[in-house]
Amino acid sequence: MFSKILIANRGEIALRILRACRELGIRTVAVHSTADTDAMYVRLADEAVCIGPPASRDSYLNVAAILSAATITGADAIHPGYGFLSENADFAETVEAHGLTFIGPTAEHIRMMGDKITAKTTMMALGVPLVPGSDGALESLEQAREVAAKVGYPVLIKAAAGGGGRGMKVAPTEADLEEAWSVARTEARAAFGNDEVYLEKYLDKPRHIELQIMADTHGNVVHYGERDCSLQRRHQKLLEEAGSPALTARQRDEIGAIATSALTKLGYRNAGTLEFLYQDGQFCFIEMNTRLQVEHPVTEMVCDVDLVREQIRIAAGEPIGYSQSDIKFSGHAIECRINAEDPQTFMPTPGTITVYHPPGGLGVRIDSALYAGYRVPPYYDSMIAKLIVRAPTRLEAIERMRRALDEFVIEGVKTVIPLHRKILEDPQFRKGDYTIHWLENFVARQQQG
Amino acid sequence: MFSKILIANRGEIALRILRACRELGIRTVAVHSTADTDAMYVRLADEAVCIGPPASRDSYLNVAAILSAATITGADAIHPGYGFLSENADFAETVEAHGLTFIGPTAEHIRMMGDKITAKTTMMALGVPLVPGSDGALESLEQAREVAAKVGYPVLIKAAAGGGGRGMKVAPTEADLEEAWSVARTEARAAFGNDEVYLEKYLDKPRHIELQIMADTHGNVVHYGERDCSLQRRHQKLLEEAGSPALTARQRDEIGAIATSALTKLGYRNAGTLEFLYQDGQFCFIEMNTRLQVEHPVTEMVCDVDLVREQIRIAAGEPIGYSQSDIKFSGHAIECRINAEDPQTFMPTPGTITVYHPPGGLGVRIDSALYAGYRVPPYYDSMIAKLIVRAPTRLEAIERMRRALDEFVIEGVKTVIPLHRKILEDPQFRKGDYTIHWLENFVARQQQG
Amino acid sequence: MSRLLVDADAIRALAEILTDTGLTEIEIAEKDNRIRVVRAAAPVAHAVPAPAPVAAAPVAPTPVAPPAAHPADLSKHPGAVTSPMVGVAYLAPDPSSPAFVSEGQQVVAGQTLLLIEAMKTFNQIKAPRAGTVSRILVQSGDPVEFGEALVIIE
Amino acid sequence: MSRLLVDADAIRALAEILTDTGLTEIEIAEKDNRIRVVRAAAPVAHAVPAPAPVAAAPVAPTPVAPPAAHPADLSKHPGAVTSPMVGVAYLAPDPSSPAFVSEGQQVVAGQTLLLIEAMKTFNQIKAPRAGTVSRILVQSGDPVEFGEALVIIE
Repeated sequence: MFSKILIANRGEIALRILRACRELGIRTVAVHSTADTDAMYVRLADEAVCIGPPASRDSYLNVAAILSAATITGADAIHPGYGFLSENADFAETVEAHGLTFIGPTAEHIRMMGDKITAKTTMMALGVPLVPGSDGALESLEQAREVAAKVGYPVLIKAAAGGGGRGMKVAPTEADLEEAWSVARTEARAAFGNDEVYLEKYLDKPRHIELQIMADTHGNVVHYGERDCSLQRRHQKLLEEAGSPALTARQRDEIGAIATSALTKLGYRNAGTLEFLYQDGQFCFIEMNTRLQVEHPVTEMVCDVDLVREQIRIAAGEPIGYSQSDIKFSGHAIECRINAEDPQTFMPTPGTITVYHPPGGLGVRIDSALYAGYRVPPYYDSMIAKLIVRAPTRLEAIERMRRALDEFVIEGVKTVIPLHRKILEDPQFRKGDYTIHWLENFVARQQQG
Repeated sequence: MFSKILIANRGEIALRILRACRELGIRTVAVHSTADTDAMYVRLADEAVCIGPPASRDSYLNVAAILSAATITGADAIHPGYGFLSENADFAETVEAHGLTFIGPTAEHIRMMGDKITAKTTMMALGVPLVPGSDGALESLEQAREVAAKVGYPVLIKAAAGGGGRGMKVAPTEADLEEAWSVARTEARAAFGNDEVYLEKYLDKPRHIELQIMADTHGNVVHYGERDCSLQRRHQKLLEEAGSPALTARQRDEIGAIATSALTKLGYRNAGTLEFLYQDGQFCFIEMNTRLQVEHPVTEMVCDVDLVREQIRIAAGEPIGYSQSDIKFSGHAIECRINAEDPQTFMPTPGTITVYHPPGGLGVRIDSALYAGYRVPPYYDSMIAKLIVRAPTRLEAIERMRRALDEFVIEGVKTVIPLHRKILEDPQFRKGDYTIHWLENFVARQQQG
Repeated sequence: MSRLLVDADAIRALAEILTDTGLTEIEIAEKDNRIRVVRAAAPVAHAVPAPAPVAAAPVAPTPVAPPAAHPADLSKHPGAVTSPMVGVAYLAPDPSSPAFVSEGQQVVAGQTLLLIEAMKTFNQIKAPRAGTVSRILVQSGDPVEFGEALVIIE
Repeated sequence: MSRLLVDADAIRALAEILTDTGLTEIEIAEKDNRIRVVRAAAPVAHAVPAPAPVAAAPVAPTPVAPPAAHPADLSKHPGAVTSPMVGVAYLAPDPSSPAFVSEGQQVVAGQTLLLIEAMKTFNQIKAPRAGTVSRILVQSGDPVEFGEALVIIE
């Protein structure tokens, strides 16, 4: 096991990793910019090194500074957290080249999954389903009809050379196919000088469902079930659940088996997340994140696992030590991301926290590096806390989250807590009846209302 | 289900009950003395009524004031918490006489268990084991020898009319029995004018183990396993665990079956706790608490149950709704009581909390009504917070508790946090190797050191 | 040069006035004599030692609504007669009778002002001293809590 | 001009009053005489309105021990030359050579003061301006962090 881990991150995730290290008896090195000198993770770390000025590129993205910090403190491993250098293959490579352990996948796999096209073709080859459609360009309208009939309407005709929405037409029914076909080709020719088009099933009401995977260096791969992260605004997740209100245990088992089999064949290592669009019982792989996710706590709550601990153990060469059938899914968990943003306009609101009082009690977990008197710096992400609850059922979890939000006091900066309250009261949300478009619409209604 | 519950208590347990009510959608009435006007549970309650001056007898023990408060607010049930009126049979009776529901057992059972002699004879008749010994006074030394051989040495010879330790002699081995017999009889005759003596097994290194029971009004009784509360100082519990490091699952099942069977025969209702001295595989019933216990959270953490919710549901007439075999014991939980006391002298330290920062993260639960700026009043109990952790194993729970204690910041008053840190570092504690005498000795060593 | 005479008492008195009044500067001049005391804005803040106790307390999402909604600070009024118990107030011995007292009325010590019903028992609330009933703060049937102001006698 | 007569007792008395009362300025004039005592807000430690930002932060159970233990505030010294990177300091080009500079030495702008090794690269730290090296705060082999004071030039 490692004796000292450098945490190449900041904020709540630095504290999250620090907590796991401390419980494992591993010493910690915090690195920080001059803007984070007073941060909680810096104060709680065994050692702290200032690695640069506030701008991320000069501090949290500064590979040389982080490696120097690891060298002078004698750290034997680096945990990158999420964001910053966590999916930087060159960083992972450099870390290992310096004789330190990178707590994450190999540089090769980071690079592979960082290229979205390569990621998709790799996963397809490994048996993971993508959005169904034609295998490349269509020969004719007749072929388009055949494929569309197979994948089901609505379908999307897309320019092979396309991008930015040009040369892209939806055909809601078969009657609309011919027109979509010809308009898409005309647009494609005009825009790209190439009228080749292909066809995909059009997911008009998909959910964002992702699967948490863990692989050790001994060929064992397990999954910890899914998270439903459909509640997004401008591709920023705001509220996540485990499990998804849309999935059955059997569906989970099936996609889990496909994913673990794929990653076993790939020889993947450490934590990873397969992201899918999900609609009408169909999973469509969109990308893989080769790191810990922000929303990992909801998985921890329902699987009774410490994912950061598992990452560290695996990076140290330990086997997972249990099999898929040992992983039980119990209860329901919800995470609300608390951002320092105006709940109406989403303008970031950096400033000084004058009062901080987190909720407590049964089934409530807070992952946050806030404290009363802390200045939320304007240089980084606006997420300042994650409030996670677990309860035996989804409805109980919703009620628990509501009462926890009601107890949560953060003064000095505006936060999105009022928005979360409204979401949790919404009848559609309570039924679990939402897609990736739901939150944008909900927010628009709130702004009008 | 109730529409409004009056919480006849204060501090963290009032907040605990309030949280359960809120999650059930039940409105709450907080009652408070003039010393608790600014308390968190008062501020969070839907309604609050000042019922008297600081002295408990005029406020939290003032039956008339509490019932008046229930009447003027239209509450339909009263939860007594622990302490104060929670084991006052007359109060329970008066509440019900006023047409309100008392969330707890019947007055009859409170009264029965409030009399320690009646409690023991009742439990014995129901098949619950007591401290083994002679059935009443001994006829002769020979009979003493026979009984002692049966229960095993060491044994205690006690004056039947005794008390205060007089007429009480320990015989460590058979060789010591004759002398103990004659000295005890001589002392008994001198002190009480009656030389009748009886014999009990002497428990020289017992643990305090208690069993959490829940009974509904439809004849169903379940238990949620045991808590080990051996770490006591002057009969005040300081740190509790679930499960006990000393018990096997089989022992738990056995005593659980005996207890649930006894309470079924008794027709008991709502929550209750059977307290045992435990040594060498033997459970010896000492008393029953007919209320929620301070340390109930450790049980909640390992059984995934909300005991206060269950109390309320049952009081409203709902059946438990699951059977004993549905209750799974998973992981290990520890509670540290955080008292506003000097960690060396145990002098209470009421005062104003200047900084309050509770720990967070995976597996950490805080039950506390503290906040920065709160004045800890000098009139009541010194317990200001309960820090509870759960982890898959006992050793992981210990490490989690250590890191949580390290994060816990309470400034303005001294607390026993430093003592908890030392306990958790102690090799004997870590082995689970302790009795009810352990903490007193540990504290004495600390004070000398 | 004569020794300057420092009037410490005067300065202390002025400082006290500063504190009481919330002023930041006082200057007194008499002929050639002049005293000026100043307290900068920032340090004044520390004179209010802890705004935290109020600010830090979580606010109830549903505002705390005690059964009676009279301003709490009236109970601090020097002439306030406060409720010694939780119960329901009655201004008259029965619905058909006139009120025990009315606003503006003179009362003598020991005179019954109103009744508080608690646990089916009617408790007489008596004037602690003689004076004029300047305000009656409750109406018949109002629930009252311990310490709540009922009547002001001035 | 005659020597000014300092009435130390009066000043001490006034200073004491300042402390006691929390005032920041007292001025007394009598005829031609005038005494004015001021205490700026910042140095009056107890007048700092919000100790919370510091106090509120959880203190690390193991004290935060950055690799170098030089007083942090030296980096705020006007003559401080601070480290532009994390690394290891070297005062000489190699162990057998003399140090680039020594305390008390005059330096010109651009003169090499020391090296910082980071990622196997030696980076020259040069004097930003001419002056006297009043203090050298690191030793060869010391780890240094970003922004840490290395040398003071005055």
